[in-house]
Amino acid sequence: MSKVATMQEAVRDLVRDGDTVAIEGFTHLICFAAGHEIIRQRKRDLTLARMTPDVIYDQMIGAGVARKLIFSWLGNPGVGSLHAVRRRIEDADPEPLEIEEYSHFGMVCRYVAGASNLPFFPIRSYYESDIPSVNPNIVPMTSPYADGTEVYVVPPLRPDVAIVHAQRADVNGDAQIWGLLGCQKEAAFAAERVIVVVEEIVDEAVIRRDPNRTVIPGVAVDAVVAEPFGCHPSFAQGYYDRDNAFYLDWDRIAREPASLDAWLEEWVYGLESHRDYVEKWGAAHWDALRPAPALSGEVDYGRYA
Amino acid sequence: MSKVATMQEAVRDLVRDGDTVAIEGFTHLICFAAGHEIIRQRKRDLTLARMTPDVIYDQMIGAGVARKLIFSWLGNPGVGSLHAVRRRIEDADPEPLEIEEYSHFGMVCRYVAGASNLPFFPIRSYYESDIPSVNPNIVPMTSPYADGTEVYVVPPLRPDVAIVHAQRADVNGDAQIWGLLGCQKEAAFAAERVIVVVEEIVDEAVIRRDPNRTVIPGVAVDAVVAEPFGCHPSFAQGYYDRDNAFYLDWDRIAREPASLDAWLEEWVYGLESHRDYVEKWGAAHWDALRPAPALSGEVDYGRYA
Amino acid sequence: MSADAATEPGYSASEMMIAASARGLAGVRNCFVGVGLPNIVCNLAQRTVAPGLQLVYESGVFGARPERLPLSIGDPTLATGSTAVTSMFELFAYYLQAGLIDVAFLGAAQIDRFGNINTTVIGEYATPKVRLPGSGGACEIAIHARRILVIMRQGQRSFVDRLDFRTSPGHSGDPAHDAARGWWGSGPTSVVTDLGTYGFDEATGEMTLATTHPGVTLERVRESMGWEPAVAPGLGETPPPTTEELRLIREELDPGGAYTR
Amino acid sequence: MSADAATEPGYSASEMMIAASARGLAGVRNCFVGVGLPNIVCNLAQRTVAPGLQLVYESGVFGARPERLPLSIGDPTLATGSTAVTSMFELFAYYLQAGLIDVAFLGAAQIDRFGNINTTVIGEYATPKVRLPGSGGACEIAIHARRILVIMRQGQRSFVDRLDFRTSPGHSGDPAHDAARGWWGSGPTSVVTDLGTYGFDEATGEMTLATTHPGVTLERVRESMGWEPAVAPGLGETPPPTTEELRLIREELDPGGAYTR
Repeated sequence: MSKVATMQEAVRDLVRDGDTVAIEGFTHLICFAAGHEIIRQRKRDLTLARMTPDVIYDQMIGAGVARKLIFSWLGNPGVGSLHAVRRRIEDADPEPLEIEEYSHFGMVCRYVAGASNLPFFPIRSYYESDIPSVNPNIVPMTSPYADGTEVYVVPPLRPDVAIVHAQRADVNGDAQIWGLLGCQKEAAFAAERVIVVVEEIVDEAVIRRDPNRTVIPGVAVDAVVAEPFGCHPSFAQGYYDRDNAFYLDWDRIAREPASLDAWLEEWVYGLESHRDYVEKWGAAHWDALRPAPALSGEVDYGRYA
Repeated sequence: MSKVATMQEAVRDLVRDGDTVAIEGFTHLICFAAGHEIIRQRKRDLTLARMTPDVIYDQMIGAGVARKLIFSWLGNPGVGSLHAVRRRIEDADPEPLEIEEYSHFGMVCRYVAGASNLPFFPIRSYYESDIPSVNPNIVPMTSPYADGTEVYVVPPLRPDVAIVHAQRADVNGDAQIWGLLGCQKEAAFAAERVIVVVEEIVDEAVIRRDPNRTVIPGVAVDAVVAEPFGCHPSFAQGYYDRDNAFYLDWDRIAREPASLDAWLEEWVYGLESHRDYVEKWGAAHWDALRPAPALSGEVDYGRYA
Repeated sequence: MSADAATEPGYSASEMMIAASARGLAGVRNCFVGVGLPNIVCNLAQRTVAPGLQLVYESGVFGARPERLPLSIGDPTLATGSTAVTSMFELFAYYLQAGLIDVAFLGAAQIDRFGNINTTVIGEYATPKVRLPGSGGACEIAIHARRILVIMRQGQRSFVDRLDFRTSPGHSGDPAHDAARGWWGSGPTSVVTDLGTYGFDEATGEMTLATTHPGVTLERVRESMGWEPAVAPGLGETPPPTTEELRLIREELDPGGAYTR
Repeated sequence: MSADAATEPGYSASEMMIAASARGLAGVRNCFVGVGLPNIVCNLAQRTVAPGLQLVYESGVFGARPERLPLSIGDPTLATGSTAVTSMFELFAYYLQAGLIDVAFLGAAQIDRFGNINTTVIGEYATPKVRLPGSGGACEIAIHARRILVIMRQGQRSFVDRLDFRTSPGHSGDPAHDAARGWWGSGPTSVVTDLGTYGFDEATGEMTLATTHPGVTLERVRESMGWEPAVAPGLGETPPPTTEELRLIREELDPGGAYTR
């Protein structure tokens, strides 16, 4: 049956104060539209998990939705710092932010453990690093076999809610992604509740024509939201480019609480929905971000009747 | 640089007596052509690893290439028994066969551990089963975290050689597969040496048009062999159907050593190469196995220049 | 010898088993399908009591729409047109081990009164009389699927007092222990044979005869198993296959009669 | 302050760093690329000393053919036309942890004489003066890539006697211990800065000045680091960027001069 919902409904019904929320997507397919709706609905005391908090979490943390951050790389990719997050960590301004820190592979393995219902996951990292000394969840373990190899293990990460953006899905939530895959599949399977946001909802037949392309099956999905340009200023491979200019602008906007608040007022609180956001940027902006086509070609699955 | 080789060269140069060899592929893409060449070159004392030994290992074990079998399900799928293997296990006829046995998930996790350079892999299986009592490699372990969950761990499986069949690859060995994926990717990354056999070698540009379709990258591959119909009587999705009639015939052929030897004489030793095998079956046979088309449709990666 | 034990004029023992099993899938969302009878059972249920049933195959297929009856669980007809094809690691880890599978079918060479299953050997493991296929995915399926249905013919050699080998765990006989296991599976919930249908007693975890198929006497059931079976109070009779169930089986699902004659 | 320390008429310090680093990739099969300078370095090497070089990005791309200079390691231009795009689990587990990565670049906020790297905090971890990005993939890259190249500007605050935090392990100072670690990485093999290039002493694992860039005095180098550097016997001068290297950098790789002016 159909799981289609509006972003307003999905965030209202599936994201609760105090939840651990993972909006995943490694540079690609970061669902800013969902982050903005969470800000708009003034959710509070969230624990935000993401490998790379990126500008979206700087906006959400600047807006005061979070009390804790779980991450592996804290920055504005290719630009510099996340100033709102740094103010919270360095100066407790306006309030402290609890952090729990891993390496990229550690975060990925936490999602894999969560997705696999495993109580721990082994990883050959953290050797002679200070990271385990500041994160007691990263513990050493010895192989029970003759080699006795030392590894570290990380615990499963099971978000209350995972929000992942895909290029397309059917009304059942069967979602297909191409281009960078990040750890969205693992985050979705690891989560208690899953919101899939897409550039377009397509007929189930489109999905079934290429089942190997399906990254997240509907069985793991609670809501499907159609939100074109929902990743901006992140990107959707084949649909629109990363808005690098905005990532650069954000460095300036976020440096001062006043300018950050003004931006949230104008671009989030001041708008009803992501549709308004898209309209406010204007058609010319979106046209400029649209890439020329680069088609995949087709493969033949064969009909066996 | 090009890794293209003939099956004869690839098996001669990369498969050595005493090796642990994994010809993987779950029902789909089982490379019979490689198995036949290994028989033809009279390799000896191999340890054969496969989740489902299938008819190919019944043929190889009947031909005397192996001293040991590592597996998780021992049968002729949808038909019944592997008689040559059973004679070795039940009656040591003509000689004993050492076995090492797991469940499907246990075998898959062994390949994942091998591919990931992990000394062990945790799995929530084998609880209150007799399997660990007959396989000392399956050992219990307790989660180091507060939950103290009990799991079992399995050791990495690192074949000396993995042989995987794909629909297509470029000359560098970048291989693309669609339809059932089994554990080929994991087996290939886990192996010391990798032979990729394909229905067709395609231009690198074909691979690069759809990079998400690439299952095994050339960096992990030692030889690329073009062998159309190389999976028969197994199948290649979109290229030809499974020859279920042969799987049924094999039940009869393998029941008696004499008829099995006669079959090997006629269809393996008596032929120079898989090309002869294809010719011997005849064009009508292959036409009958060809499915009607069922195209995947295309996706757009976008050109970002 | 019990091959056609329950055969009445009009339908075969297999057809009775298929119909009775399919009814057990009413309203189910997804089911781990085995080859052979379970495959026909699931396809029948999809056309009758469980229209929304998603077929899952351990070969890595979710939401299959087979255009023909597959001989194996890896048939190419399962991938074409399915919802998702995934690596076997992901199927077993993210779907099965993570608890997303509602129902799974298991077969058995031997089963005991607590639903423990042997698919490994007859005789001693090291020197088997008969070497069986082994676990395949059965061991983890028995542990992680939320409901386990067994479909098999019964007889003195298959319904045994003592297994030669326990491949897949059933009930322990101690429900408190079962509850504390922390896995979803924890024993079959029903068994359908050529003679009748069985549930498992909440208090004892023991297989309990629920219904006998039309024309099958309780004595006949008793003679066809290796222990004295518990019998449900008010033992009923299995409703025979309906005309529509038989039509679907014979005309659409197994026209060749490979599995059902 | 050392931003243009090595600037000679004709090219910038960054251009010198890029050219010197690119030459270190001669003949390399594949390289884990970071954003910024390493990205330009690898693209330059591909066009000069390592035509077969495969670019690998931790974002999950193998064999990238970027049509433009990516601002981030997740730029869409990296996926289009690449050899393979994979999940980050597979990239870190099957490629990096399994030892398939030949060379990787690491940057650092602080580095010590043994090549240990800090990208986490300046000051105390709990009460940092400056909160840096953290590990990202650096910790496991340092452990598993078969060769680690560091490219960074040097100064009293970045070349330190004592790290505030060890994010990624370098050499231990005890080569016997390093050899016994059983990982491939085990410390950088070279460091290229705006002042010169460094290797690491086989016997001591200590960073050793190999060449100074044209116009840079040894004193200048000494003033720009937090410890007394070991100097290779017969200290040489880094060959300046060639006309062709400069042309490629300026016309093809960074026409805007974002990274190199």
